[in-house]
Amino acid sequence: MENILEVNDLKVSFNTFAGEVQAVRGVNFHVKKGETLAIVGESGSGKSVTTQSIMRLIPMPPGEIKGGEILFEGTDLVKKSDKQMEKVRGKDIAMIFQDPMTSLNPTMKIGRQIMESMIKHRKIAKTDAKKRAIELLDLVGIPKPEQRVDQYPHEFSGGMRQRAMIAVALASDPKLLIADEPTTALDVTIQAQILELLKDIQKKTNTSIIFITHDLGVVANVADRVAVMYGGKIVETGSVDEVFYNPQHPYTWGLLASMPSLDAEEGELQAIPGSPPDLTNPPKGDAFAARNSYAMKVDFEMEPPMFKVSDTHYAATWLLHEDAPKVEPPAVVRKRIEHFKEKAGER
Amino acid sequence: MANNQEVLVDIKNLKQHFGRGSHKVKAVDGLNFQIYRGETFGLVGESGCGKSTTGRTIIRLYDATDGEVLFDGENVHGKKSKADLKKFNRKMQMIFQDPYASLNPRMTVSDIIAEGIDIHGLSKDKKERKERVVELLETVGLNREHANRYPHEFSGGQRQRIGIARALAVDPDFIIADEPISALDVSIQAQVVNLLKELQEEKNLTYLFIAHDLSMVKYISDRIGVMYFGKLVEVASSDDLYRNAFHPYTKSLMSAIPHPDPDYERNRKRVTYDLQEHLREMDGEEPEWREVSPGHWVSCTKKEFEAYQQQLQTQ
Amino acid sequence: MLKYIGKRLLYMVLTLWVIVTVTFFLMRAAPGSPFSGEKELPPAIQANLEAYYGLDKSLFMQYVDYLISVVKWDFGPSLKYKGQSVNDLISEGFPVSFALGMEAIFLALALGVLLGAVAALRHNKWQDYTAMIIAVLGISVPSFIMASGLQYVLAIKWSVLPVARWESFAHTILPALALASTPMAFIARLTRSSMLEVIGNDYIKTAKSKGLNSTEITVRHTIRNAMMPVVSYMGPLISAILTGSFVIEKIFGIPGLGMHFVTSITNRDYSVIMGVTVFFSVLLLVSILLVDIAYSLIDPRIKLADKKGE
Amino acid sequence: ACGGDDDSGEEGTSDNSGDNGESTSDNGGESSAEQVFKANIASEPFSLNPSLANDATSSAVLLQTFEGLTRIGPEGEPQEAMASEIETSDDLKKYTFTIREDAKWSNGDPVTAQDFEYAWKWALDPNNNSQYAYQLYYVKNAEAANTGEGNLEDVGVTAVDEQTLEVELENPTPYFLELTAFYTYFPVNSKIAKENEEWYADAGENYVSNGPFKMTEWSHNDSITLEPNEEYWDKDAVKLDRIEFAMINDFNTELNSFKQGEFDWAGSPFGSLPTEAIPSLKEDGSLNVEPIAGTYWYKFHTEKEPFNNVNIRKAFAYAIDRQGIVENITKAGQVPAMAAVPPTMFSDNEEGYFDAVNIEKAKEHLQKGIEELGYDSVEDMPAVTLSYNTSESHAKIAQAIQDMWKENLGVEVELSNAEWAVYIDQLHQGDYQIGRMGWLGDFNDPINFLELYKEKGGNNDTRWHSEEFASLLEESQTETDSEKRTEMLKEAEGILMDEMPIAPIYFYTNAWVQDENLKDVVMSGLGDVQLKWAHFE
Amino acid sequence: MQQQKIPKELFEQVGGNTTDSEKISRPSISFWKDVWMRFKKNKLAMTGVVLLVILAIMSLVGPHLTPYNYYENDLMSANQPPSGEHWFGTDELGRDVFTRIWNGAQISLFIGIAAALIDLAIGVIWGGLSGYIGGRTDEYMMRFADILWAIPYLLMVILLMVVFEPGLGTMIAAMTITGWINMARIVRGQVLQLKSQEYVMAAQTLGANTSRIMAKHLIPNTMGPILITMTLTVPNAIFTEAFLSYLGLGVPQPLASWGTMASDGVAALQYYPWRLFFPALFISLTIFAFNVIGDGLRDALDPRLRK
Ligand SMILES: Nc1ncnc2c1ncn2[C@@H]1O[C@H](COP(=O)(O)OP(=O)(O)OP(=O)(O)O)[C@@H](O)[C@H]1O
Ligand SMILES: Nc1ncnc2c1ncn2[C@@H]1O[C@H](COP(=O)(O)OP(=O)(O)OP(=O)(O)O)[C@@H](O)[C@H]1O
Ligand SMILES: [Mg+2]
Ligand SMILES: [Mg+2]
Repeated sequence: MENILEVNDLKVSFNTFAGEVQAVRGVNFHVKKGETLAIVGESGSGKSVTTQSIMRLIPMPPGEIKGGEILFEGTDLVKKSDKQMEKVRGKDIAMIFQDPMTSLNPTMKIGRQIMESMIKHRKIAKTDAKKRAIELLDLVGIPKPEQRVDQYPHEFSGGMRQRAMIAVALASDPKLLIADEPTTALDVTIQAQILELLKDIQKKTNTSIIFITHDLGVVANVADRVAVMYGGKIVETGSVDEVFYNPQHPYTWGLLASMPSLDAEEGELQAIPGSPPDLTNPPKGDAFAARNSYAMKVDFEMEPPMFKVSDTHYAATWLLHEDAPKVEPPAVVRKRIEHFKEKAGER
Repeated sequence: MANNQEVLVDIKNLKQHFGRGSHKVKAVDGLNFQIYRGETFGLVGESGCGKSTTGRTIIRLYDATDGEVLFDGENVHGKKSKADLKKFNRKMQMIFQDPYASLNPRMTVSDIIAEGIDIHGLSKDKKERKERVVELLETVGLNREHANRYPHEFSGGQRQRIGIARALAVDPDFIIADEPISALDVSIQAQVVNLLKELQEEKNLTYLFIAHDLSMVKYISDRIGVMYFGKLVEVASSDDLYRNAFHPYTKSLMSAIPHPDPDYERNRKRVTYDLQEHLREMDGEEPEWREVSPGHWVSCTKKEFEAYQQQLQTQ
Repeated sequence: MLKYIGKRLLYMVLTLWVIVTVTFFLMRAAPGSPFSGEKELPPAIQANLEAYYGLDKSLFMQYVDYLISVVKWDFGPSLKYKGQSVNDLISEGFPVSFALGMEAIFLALALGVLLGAVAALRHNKWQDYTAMIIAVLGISVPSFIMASGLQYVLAIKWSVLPVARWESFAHTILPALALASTPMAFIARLTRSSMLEVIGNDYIKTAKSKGLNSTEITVRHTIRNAMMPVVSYMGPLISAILTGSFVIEKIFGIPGLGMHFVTSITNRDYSVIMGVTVFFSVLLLVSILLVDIAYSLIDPRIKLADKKGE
Repeated sequence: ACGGDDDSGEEGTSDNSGDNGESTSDNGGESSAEQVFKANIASEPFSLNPSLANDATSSAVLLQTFEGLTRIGPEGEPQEAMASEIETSDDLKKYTFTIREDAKWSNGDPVTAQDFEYAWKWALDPNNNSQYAYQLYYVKNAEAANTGEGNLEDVGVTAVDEQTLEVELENPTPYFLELTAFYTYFPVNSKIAKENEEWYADAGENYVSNGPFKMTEWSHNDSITLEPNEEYWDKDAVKLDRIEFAMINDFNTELNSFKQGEFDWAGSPFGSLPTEAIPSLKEDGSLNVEPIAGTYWYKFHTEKEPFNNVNIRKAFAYAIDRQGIVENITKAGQVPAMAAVPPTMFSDNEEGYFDAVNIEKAKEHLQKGIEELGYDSVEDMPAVTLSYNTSESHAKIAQAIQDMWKENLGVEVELSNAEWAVYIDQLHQGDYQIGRMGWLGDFNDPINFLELYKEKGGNNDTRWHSEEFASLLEESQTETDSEKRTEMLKEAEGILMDEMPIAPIYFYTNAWVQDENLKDVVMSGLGDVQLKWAHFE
Repeated sequence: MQQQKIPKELFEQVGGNTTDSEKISRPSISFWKDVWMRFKKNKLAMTGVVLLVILAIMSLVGPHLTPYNYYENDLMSANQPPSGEHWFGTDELGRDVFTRIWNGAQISLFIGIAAALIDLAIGVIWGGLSGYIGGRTDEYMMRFADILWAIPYLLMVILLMVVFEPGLGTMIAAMTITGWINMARIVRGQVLQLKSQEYVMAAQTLGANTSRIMAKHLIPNTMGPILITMTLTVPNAIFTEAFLSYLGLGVPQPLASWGTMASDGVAALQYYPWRLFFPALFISLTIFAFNVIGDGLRDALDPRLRK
């Protein structure tokens, strides 16, 4: 499978009065045709900024793409002019934004917002576009879509707005769909419905999807591959099985450990101690070091490179260095993984 | 936790309708439930079923179409003096579902968080105010450097945490948390949930916790209410609900919970809920609110009720 | 909506009544009379005149008469222009002022919004600065100076347009421009400012993500949301411009309604004062109602009838 | 009429004059072929019913459309018009007019003596509210009838038959024939007027006139069009094919339009010239200036300190540099006024009773006045305020005079201006110290100026009164010998100038520019213009 | 995988260190301080400030730079074009325009700023309350504004003149009667739009009272239109002063003001253009200064628009 998107060493900063916020500090990843890449990671780690940079939508100023390249079907989007970008946006790449309330125009009917890109890129007649909009609203599970198309965003509930946002993005049949936490405001039944819808579309049109989420359950459901971000970098990447069943980075461990379990009654949830790094002043070495109970001296000195675990699985932690002491993931994580395996056995 | 069964919030036949005529939306349509002091009441349900509206009506952002909300025995929607209102506002707080829209773009984070402190005069001087802000920032997993920034400079999750810090700042008795953690990564979710629980124990706080992440809801709630189209369909203690979901909608919810296990997900079977079919099954009978087992209420027909009890017995 | 409009109409009637009352008494409190000159009229004549126009009755009775005439929409004869009724003056002057006013409003809105939009889209670029200079000139040069300047340059120096009078379309250009310059400049500034505000919103990002170009974004997403302040300003502006401008009419010799607002007062022509005031007020109140309705059309979240923050 | 209710309008002789010769000749060429006269009358006439008219604008139109018993001829003397013969009784108190036979209304009706009787009595009828009815008071019993004390039947005007009009006067009135050329004395077609009360509101079938022109279009506040009256008895004398009056109340625009060839006349008396334009018009020689019967003066409130003292009044009056004002401020050839009555009436008044400026004397009087009033010094004098009605030209003159008083007398004077109606009210109430006013003659006789100060109160805001002055005027009324009468009036004026309740500043002029080819426009000493004979070469 | 040479001892496990976040943070900056910082960086806006300061200083110093004063006539040298003797020429009474410009600056700048501030205060509060409280209060407040707007202004001025002594105070009162209405309308429109924002709701749930919501939430987010409207108020006031003075309500002659000088100058436009040009120039410069300051403030007040 060929890569539809390749991001190489992307660096994005924001210039504020407090100094330069290095939101993205050298990110590398790729997305293949028809696959789903899930990006998970710390809140504030640069997921949205990375993906918005792909569409060149970060506000400039204060934002600035400091370096790197974004190859979409082989051409570098960073070098494109605004005019050229207009042809890519909406048509080739579409995006579902994280904040559904503020991302919808409050004074425009939902239907029109969905129709816009269809009319623009696919030159569909208005009436047909409206029919399609109603269809899309129906697809994303909004009841009485004929009535809802003519409503305004403020008349929608949070989850309905989010679904409207999804409909907006789907309207243009993009080659690459970037979904930034598209299901956070949805209940699990609708969420499941949406995920199925996305998979369905993907199967039919071979769309690639970048899916940002915090819900590891969702990741497990939709993703082919996973990238874990921390402090403006990707710290681990691999196929979903590799990341879930054989996590390597201590941050990934922390994530897996933090989840409450439905099956067992546990005491306190396992949170990762400490606070995320300040990106105006990123720490030397491994950004996660301060919160890493397995941290070694080198973590405070040098940035770890991406260590290869398998052909598809890489992680940026000094623990994978041959000189590093061999450590086991924490007990909770091990237990979880075992639990998964057990259950798999049951099936 | 809810051992002393003192009712803090009593919601009686609450209705909230929007629009008129053919465009009428019955967002909340006859809700009845109690929240006990010191407990966490989880509210789950289909998106658009009226959860946020319920929360907003309780805190008086909307004037209820019908019904009443008693807080500590007092009708929230009754006439109130300014001072009473202010007191009431300190006791009851809300975390908004939409983090960005609920933050004034022209205020720094520290001013946003300290707004309640300023209004209610909770700090003696600037220094104390600042300390309190920093403390709150750190409690929700932000750092002190963030205090002087503006909302647009934050990521979605960070914004949500600002909202949480703001609600916590006034030391309320009762917090309506409208999907407070949906945009947070699991680790910070854990951090926030732990914090909420801690505070609850410390200060005997009461929560109305609206969320979609059922594992988290289960984890944090004492009791859970399931809403469907403006009405409650099932209320039970959280364990009870997870073990014995009766209402078909609740069942479909349970079956849709994603598991962080790729293999499991690949093989998952989902139960779907079809309202039309359910209505047909009910045969025109109006469902009623029935207590299937102690503390476990379901909206069901007589026939269904019997079937549910049957089901309990067989276990 | 209908209910709301109904309620507003009721308030309008009340407001109109207050305006009529206050104006009536203010007018009568002002020194001077419609018949005063350096040579005082013989007292008998003065009395006669006053009796003829009903000015000898008690002030209150005159006021009642006046209210009745307002209700009947018949303001009686002008005290100064013999043989002409106030209704005539209005029906002759208004069409002219209306035509000129519409032209000016169209100019002000079209150019103002365009200029403002360009300035906002090219924030801190030369286009922005150019628009700013134009706006500063428009704002700081009032219409009477603008009118004289335009007349001098375009009609006298270059002789491309007629100096004055109300005859053909060419005759309307200069007065309309002069009338439009300040509102145009102000609208440009308002548009620019609120467009900048709107451009910072996330939904503009969404619009961009759909691949819309900047014109499409501006027209479909930005302008509408940025129009609030302009619309607020339009209410009183429309009523003022449509009823004519004294200075512009004076400078260009246009037989509009605007002159009556000033000359009726300096003449103490009571019936004309009341007539044009009532006429203006009705126009004002209607345009303000339209503005309020426009608010909720522009932004569906605005519900006027509602109280605090709902 | 009084000078000065509007900015620079009818009395606007205070400002204006001039023209650009070049463009004049340009448009002259075109217009001469056309015989169309275009001018600006600034504003809507108050009424085109001669019995109701009370303003200069109306007059400018009425003089072309109507004709009285007499008409002021090119030489400035009244000549027969509607009347073909005029007989005067020896005591000058009875006039018999014979209406010319071929006198016709524009609709073909004959002009009859009844039409005159009707018009005059109509104006005098108190029910008709004519504000200028007092112009008819010279007719016997007219005043009584108008004020309601007498009867309309007793008014001394009788149509003996269709052709004969008898007029009896209260007093011998040497200037009566001039009066009959004034618009209040014009006839009205009684047939039409009786049928239709509002006949004069618009141009049309009902609007009939008897003058050289008839009104064919009246677009209110915009324009008036006149065309020759086919029924006019002297229609052969009328050369113009059309007269177009526009109403533009801005004199810069008026002059600009003139320069663009849209008007054949700019300036007085139809419109006015902007003061600032006058020097350049003067320079290129296109400015025409004609003195008229009008005086611009300052009134002193003679009952208020310090102007209850004649020396103070004189000091203030003498300290004004009139030459400076007419040359540098008003600029339109105005004549410094050192007398009340304009030189058009008293030709030796160009010299006047005192010097155009005499600082020495002014200071002397000031010193004397201060002593008489018991002040220690100038500073001790009560604060002085100079009032004027709102207008740029008045403001300029006031500022200049303020500065002169300061320079020449060391007196600090404050300026205060008010809108016309308020100002007039203040003056009538006596709420002023020094106030600006002007007077334009209604008819060509000094009495018109002097009688303003005859009575205390009323029109005489100065509150000044002199028995001697009053009785001189009184006597002059019955004096039939015009020379003696003139002497009496002269003497009265001498008293006025000695007591100085008013300080004359300058005599008005008409200043205008016109198409070079326009000829035979007749301007009377009062400043009126008749277009009957006008034509383009 | 490239393997760098890394000293072995660095691989000693030391564990995380989560307590070092006690870094000294920057002193907290209030919104307004922040605004000022951003404003200072705006060159154009600072030019405006400097310009205004220069104008203000010149209004005090300027009149003394010439041997003339503002009132003394010199009829012999009236209407002279600018020259070495009279830098800005002379007016119709031969007074030095340069001197009068700076004397006029005192009055015009004062009037412009005072009227703008008063209108600002009344208009913002009135419009804000009206829009925010809504319902019947809104109706009453706005209809009151309509009434003031509809009553003939000239009539009110004439009465004011009769009732009060002419002077600065009366004049400012006369300007204020209707001056604030535009501002109130515009602010109300903005507030209507803003009050349904969630952050306003959030403040309400925190117990913020009306004045706090106005001051902290509504007004800061309406600053753009407010500032723009204010810059319109300034020239309006300057010319209203001329109008009022003309009617006898304002500053008495021969005191100069830019408004009266410009109004007088219009008539001379074709003949002595400098009499219009200089006052108009300084009015425009002032408005320019206010505009760039307004823009600068607007930008500084919008934290999203950082350079
Ligand atoms: N306009 C801006 N100005 C300054 N800093 C910004 C701006 N936008 C984003 N940032 C910073 O960039 C970092 C990355 O933000 P981003 O939105 O990509 O996070 P995220 O990974 O999407 O987090 P979340 O899961 O919470 O949405 C954050 O620390 C944020 O504070
Ligand atoms: N202001 C409003 N005007 C009209 N309809 C509204 C308004 N607010 C909410 N609604 C409608 O009320 C219903 C309930 O909305 P609510 O926001 O309470 O849902 P919710 O349960 O919170 O959903 P979600 O989980 O998606 O946030 C929806 O159908 C919505 O369209
Ligand atoms: Mg994000
Ligand atoms: Mg919700």
